[in-house]
Amino acid sequence: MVAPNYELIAQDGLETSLLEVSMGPHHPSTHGVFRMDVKLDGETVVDLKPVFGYLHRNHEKLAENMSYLANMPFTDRLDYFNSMTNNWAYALAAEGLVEIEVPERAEYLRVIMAELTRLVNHVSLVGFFVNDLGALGTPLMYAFREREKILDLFEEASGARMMCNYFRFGGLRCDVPAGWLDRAREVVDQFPEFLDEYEKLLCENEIILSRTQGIGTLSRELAINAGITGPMLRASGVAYDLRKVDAYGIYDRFQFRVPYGEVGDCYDRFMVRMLEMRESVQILRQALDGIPEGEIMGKAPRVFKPKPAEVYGRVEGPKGELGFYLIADGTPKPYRYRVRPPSLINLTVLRDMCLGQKIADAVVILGSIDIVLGEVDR
Amino acid sequence: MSELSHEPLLKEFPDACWDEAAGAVIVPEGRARVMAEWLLMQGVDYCSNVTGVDYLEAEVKEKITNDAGEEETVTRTEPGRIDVVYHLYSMRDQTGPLVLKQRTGRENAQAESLTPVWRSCELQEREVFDLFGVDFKGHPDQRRILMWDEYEEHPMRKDYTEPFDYEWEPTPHDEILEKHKKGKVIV
Amino acid sequence: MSFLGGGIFSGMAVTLRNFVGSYFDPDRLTTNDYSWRPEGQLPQSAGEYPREEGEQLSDTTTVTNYSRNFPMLLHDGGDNPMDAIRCVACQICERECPPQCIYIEKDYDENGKFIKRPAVFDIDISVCMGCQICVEVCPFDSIVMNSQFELSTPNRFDGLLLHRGDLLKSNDYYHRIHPEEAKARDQRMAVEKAAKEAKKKAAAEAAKKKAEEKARAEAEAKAQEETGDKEEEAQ
Amino acid sequence: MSFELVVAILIATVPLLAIFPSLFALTTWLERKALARIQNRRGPNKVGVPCTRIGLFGLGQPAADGIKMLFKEDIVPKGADRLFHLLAPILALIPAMLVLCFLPLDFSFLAVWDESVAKDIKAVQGFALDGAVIFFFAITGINTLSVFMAGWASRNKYSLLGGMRAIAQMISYEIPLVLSAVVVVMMVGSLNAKEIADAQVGWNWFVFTPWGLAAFIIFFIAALAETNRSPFDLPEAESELIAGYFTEYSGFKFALFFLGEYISMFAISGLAAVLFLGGGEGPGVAGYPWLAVVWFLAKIFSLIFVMIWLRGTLPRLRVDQLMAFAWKFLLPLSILNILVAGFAHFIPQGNVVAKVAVWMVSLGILYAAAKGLNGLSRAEVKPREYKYAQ
Repeated sequence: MVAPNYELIAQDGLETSLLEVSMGPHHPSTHGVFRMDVKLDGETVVDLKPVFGYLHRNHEKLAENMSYLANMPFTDRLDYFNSMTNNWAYALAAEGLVEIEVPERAEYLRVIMAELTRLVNHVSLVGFFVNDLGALGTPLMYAFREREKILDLFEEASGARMMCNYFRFGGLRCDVPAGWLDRAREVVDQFPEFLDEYEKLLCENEIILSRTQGIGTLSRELAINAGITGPMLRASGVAYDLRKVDAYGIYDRFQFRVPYGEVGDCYDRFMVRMLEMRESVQILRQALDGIPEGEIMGKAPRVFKPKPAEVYGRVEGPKGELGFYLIADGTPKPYRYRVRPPSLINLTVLRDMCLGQKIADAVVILGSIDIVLGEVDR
Repeated sequence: MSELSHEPLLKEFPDACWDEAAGAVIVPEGRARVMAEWLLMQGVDYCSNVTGVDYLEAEVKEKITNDAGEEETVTRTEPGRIDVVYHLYSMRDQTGPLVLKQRTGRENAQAESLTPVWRSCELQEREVFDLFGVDFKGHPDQRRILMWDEYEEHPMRKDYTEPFDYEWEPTPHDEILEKHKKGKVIV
Repeated sequence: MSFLGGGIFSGMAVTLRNFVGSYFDPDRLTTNDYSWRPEGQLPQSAGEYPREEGEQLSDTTTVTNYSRNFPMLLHDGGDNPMDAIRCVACQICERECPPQCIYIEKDYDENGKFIKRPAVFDIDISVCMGCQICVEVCPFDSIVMNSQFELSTPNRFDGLLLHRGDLLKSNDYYHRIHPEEAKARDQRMAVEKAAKEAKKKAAAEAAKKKAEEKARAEAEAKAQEETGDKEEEAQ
Repeated sequence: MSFELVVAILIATVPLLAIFPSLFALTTWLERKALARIQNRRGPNKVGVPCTRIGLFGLGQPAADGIKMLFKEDIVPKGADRLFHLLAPILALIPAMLVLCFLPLDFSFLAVWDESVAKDIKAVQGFALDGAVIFFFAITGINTLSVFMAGWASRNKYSLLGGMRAIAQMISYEIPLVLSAVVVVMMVGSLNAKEIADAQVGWNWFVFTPWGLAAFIIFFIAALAETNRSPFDLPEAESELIAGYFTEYSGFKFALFFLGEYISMFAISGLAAVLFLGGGEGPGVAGYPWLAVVWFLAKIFSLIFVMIWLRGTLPRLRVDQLMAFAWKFLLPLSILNILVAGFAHFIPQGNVVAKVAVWMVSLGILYAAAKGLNGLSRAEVKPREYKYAQ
């Protein structure tokens, strides 16, 4: 909590003072309208204060004035990179309120969509991260080239590329069109080739290695205590993955491994994401092999009007644990609707990681946390 | 994931009570910090979610059996309150969730901050302070987080009314809103 | 710091391969060039951009068969689309619309009697977010998603408020832009209609049967009465 | 001053002033196109002949950019030092243009009608100056001042940080840059650019010697830093300092900065070509003197392409790493290279075996030194192995 006792250089006849820089809300590498009030001694960060709220639209209040179903499209807009997993988390929570059996095919499609989303998120995150390191967008453009193929799949299935609004309580909105699974398989089969190229470009580059190793180290204890989740937690050495722990949906049917780091610096966070993409490809292959024919929508009530209850549903989103806390009071609107945003809570430790580093590293550390301001501010 | 039982907690703290309907442990006033520290010792190391829930003053009708043995319906006024809800998990044992609720009145809402125990509460308790107006005792850095510092109200409270919109401009959408206000039902 | 290692050179090899590859392998290119392709090679005749001033919104501007943009209203052919409009102004979509961008008024004839169609059906596309909830809740399959995207207009208030006339599209148009979805929807509607008619028929038969039974019972009762009378008379 | 002399001066200077600014336009196009293709984009391809749909591969883009820059509003921040804010881009351009005259571009072939004019041209051209190389370094040093003026006068914290970084960086990298050039000067025994180029006639380019190769690599790296090119573009680091020292510049002042930057890129690539790549030397030069200009420009452009390629591949260094790299790695290595060059010069290289031996030994010494310095100057970084939980 307390800043390390940073002695200013104050020798005889030489007085220096701190330089306060307000980075943001409009800054190329704050990933949106986010502000960091940074105090610098030369180039070294002495103090850092994150400032939130520029994108606040009180999503939770909106949801409390809206029916359960009508709120589904708004969950897309939380973390606009991963609308599918956001939808799933909300659907999972709402299915806890009313017992609905989700059909087999829908469960498989949910896994496929969620893992494709994870690929989209991680691949573009790595691009943005290397951009923050100062590359001129080359890795980002390669990432977007692959992301485009997956977004095309999303568009075919749901009609929209990013704001998919595809999941429903008890299943999915519509089945995928004919031939979609073959096209998906083609994309998935090509993906490891791209990953090889990407790793060749980035993972052994000396500049990236020396810029990221030992920077922004987050200890295991602090990571757990500060509620860090997702790849960031795993980079700090805790192999805690809700797909394994909760095994929601049908994740217990797939063989996959959870990579984790030991040091917990920016390089670990970057590499854990690279390795997770390979595991996602494994899950996708198994899911595309095993998907059965059948219904995609369970027996959901036409008007969703759950009995009074409280439920907390969470999924392993690409950025961390995405939870939805719902309180139903017997009306068609939720009494209380709460999003547990992984991006916001992962920012808790931003200051701890940045203190004593260079200002260029502060940008890199922020990039490695992987935030989306739509979710931080809600 | 296996369940994290609340029984040991109730045994250790007999004054805490168990709310069956919500599946939550209601924390007695002024004991939250102690309970949290005890839970941390027991391996509940991960506080996932912190939030507030606002309940307005409500008239509750309930059937009771009076002294004469007859059933009658009594209208009782339940005072308004704010719950601060904590969802706790254990990463060590991979168990959870355990739900803690701190109850406080709507006026001068106060609760004990659990940030010294779990750092993950830091930003979320700030958010509850900002949107619900709950004052967290012992929070190291309690400021508004989402609304700006000069803002005075707490938008997530149920009786919050929107201020005059000084950025209003005529759009076709406003006619629609107008129509809804005239008594059209918004589900 | 040093460059003593293969990492930088292998990275440069990757970029060089992409540099050369982008000239030979069109799959590598991230961006698609739509506007400069000769006519006919576009996905489906995308409208000339920019449009002349005052020109109507171009009709078929579809990117793929699956994309959705803003809703439209369906009618079943005919010269006067208002006669065959499917919408009955039930206002379910208006209630369910998350950003509340739909505005419906019911239509009445001169006697003040409600005729089942909307007098006003406006969608404010500056607010609409294309979420497709209205399509799902509509029990009459009358509102579906359009994929027209050339909607830019010089007037940001009225220009972005689509009226009933702008929204009405024929079912053929729907088949043209979303063939698979339209086919599935028509099939489902046919099945539902058949089921409904069967139900109606069954109900009518049941009613008929009931009426017959009633009539027979009445006749029997009458007969009994008559016989009773006769007996009385006989006595 | 005779009429012939005036003509000679004009012929010696006008082509320089005409070629390089127009090459600047071409280079911006080349850079955008090459970067785009590296990133699998198309790059500029729409702007060609105005009012038609003829794209010309986007070659009209630089002209369009220039026109846009001219018409943009010139904004000076409130509280900025207006005079220095105005002077900085001008000061960035002048030394860059000045040093161009030291490139051995011999335009005497243009004066076909009169031998004496051709002789005059040779006499007045800048590279005929005896201290050309020293003059070059002296004048490029002024660039630092313009960067700092821009950073200071903008009254912007990002600009100030950028200016601070620029000074530290440019001063540090000037030393390895000069020391690696010293090797060539030592070998030729002259500071005259023309003589240096002439010493390499007949494929005896200095880059084909062990010390020349090492010096060329050091020179190129230092040149990247001198001209603020990636991966040493810290003064204008986009991801943390927005645009560094020219954050507050817009319109034509911004364009002048750009022009100055690109022209100093030409200048320093030209110097590299003179020192290590034989200047205008190339096949067919003996018969057609104008080919020398073509070859020289071709060498400059291939060096610039490598710069663009690096920019498309590499991320940026950090400030402390950048300084450590200059002082702890490049500087000792370039000093060692001077020693190696001296020894290699005095070993007789009559036969192939001796040549190979000199190559092996010199490169071995340099490589070992580089390896050792590398260990000294930074913590060990290497790819890691990762574990998986089931």
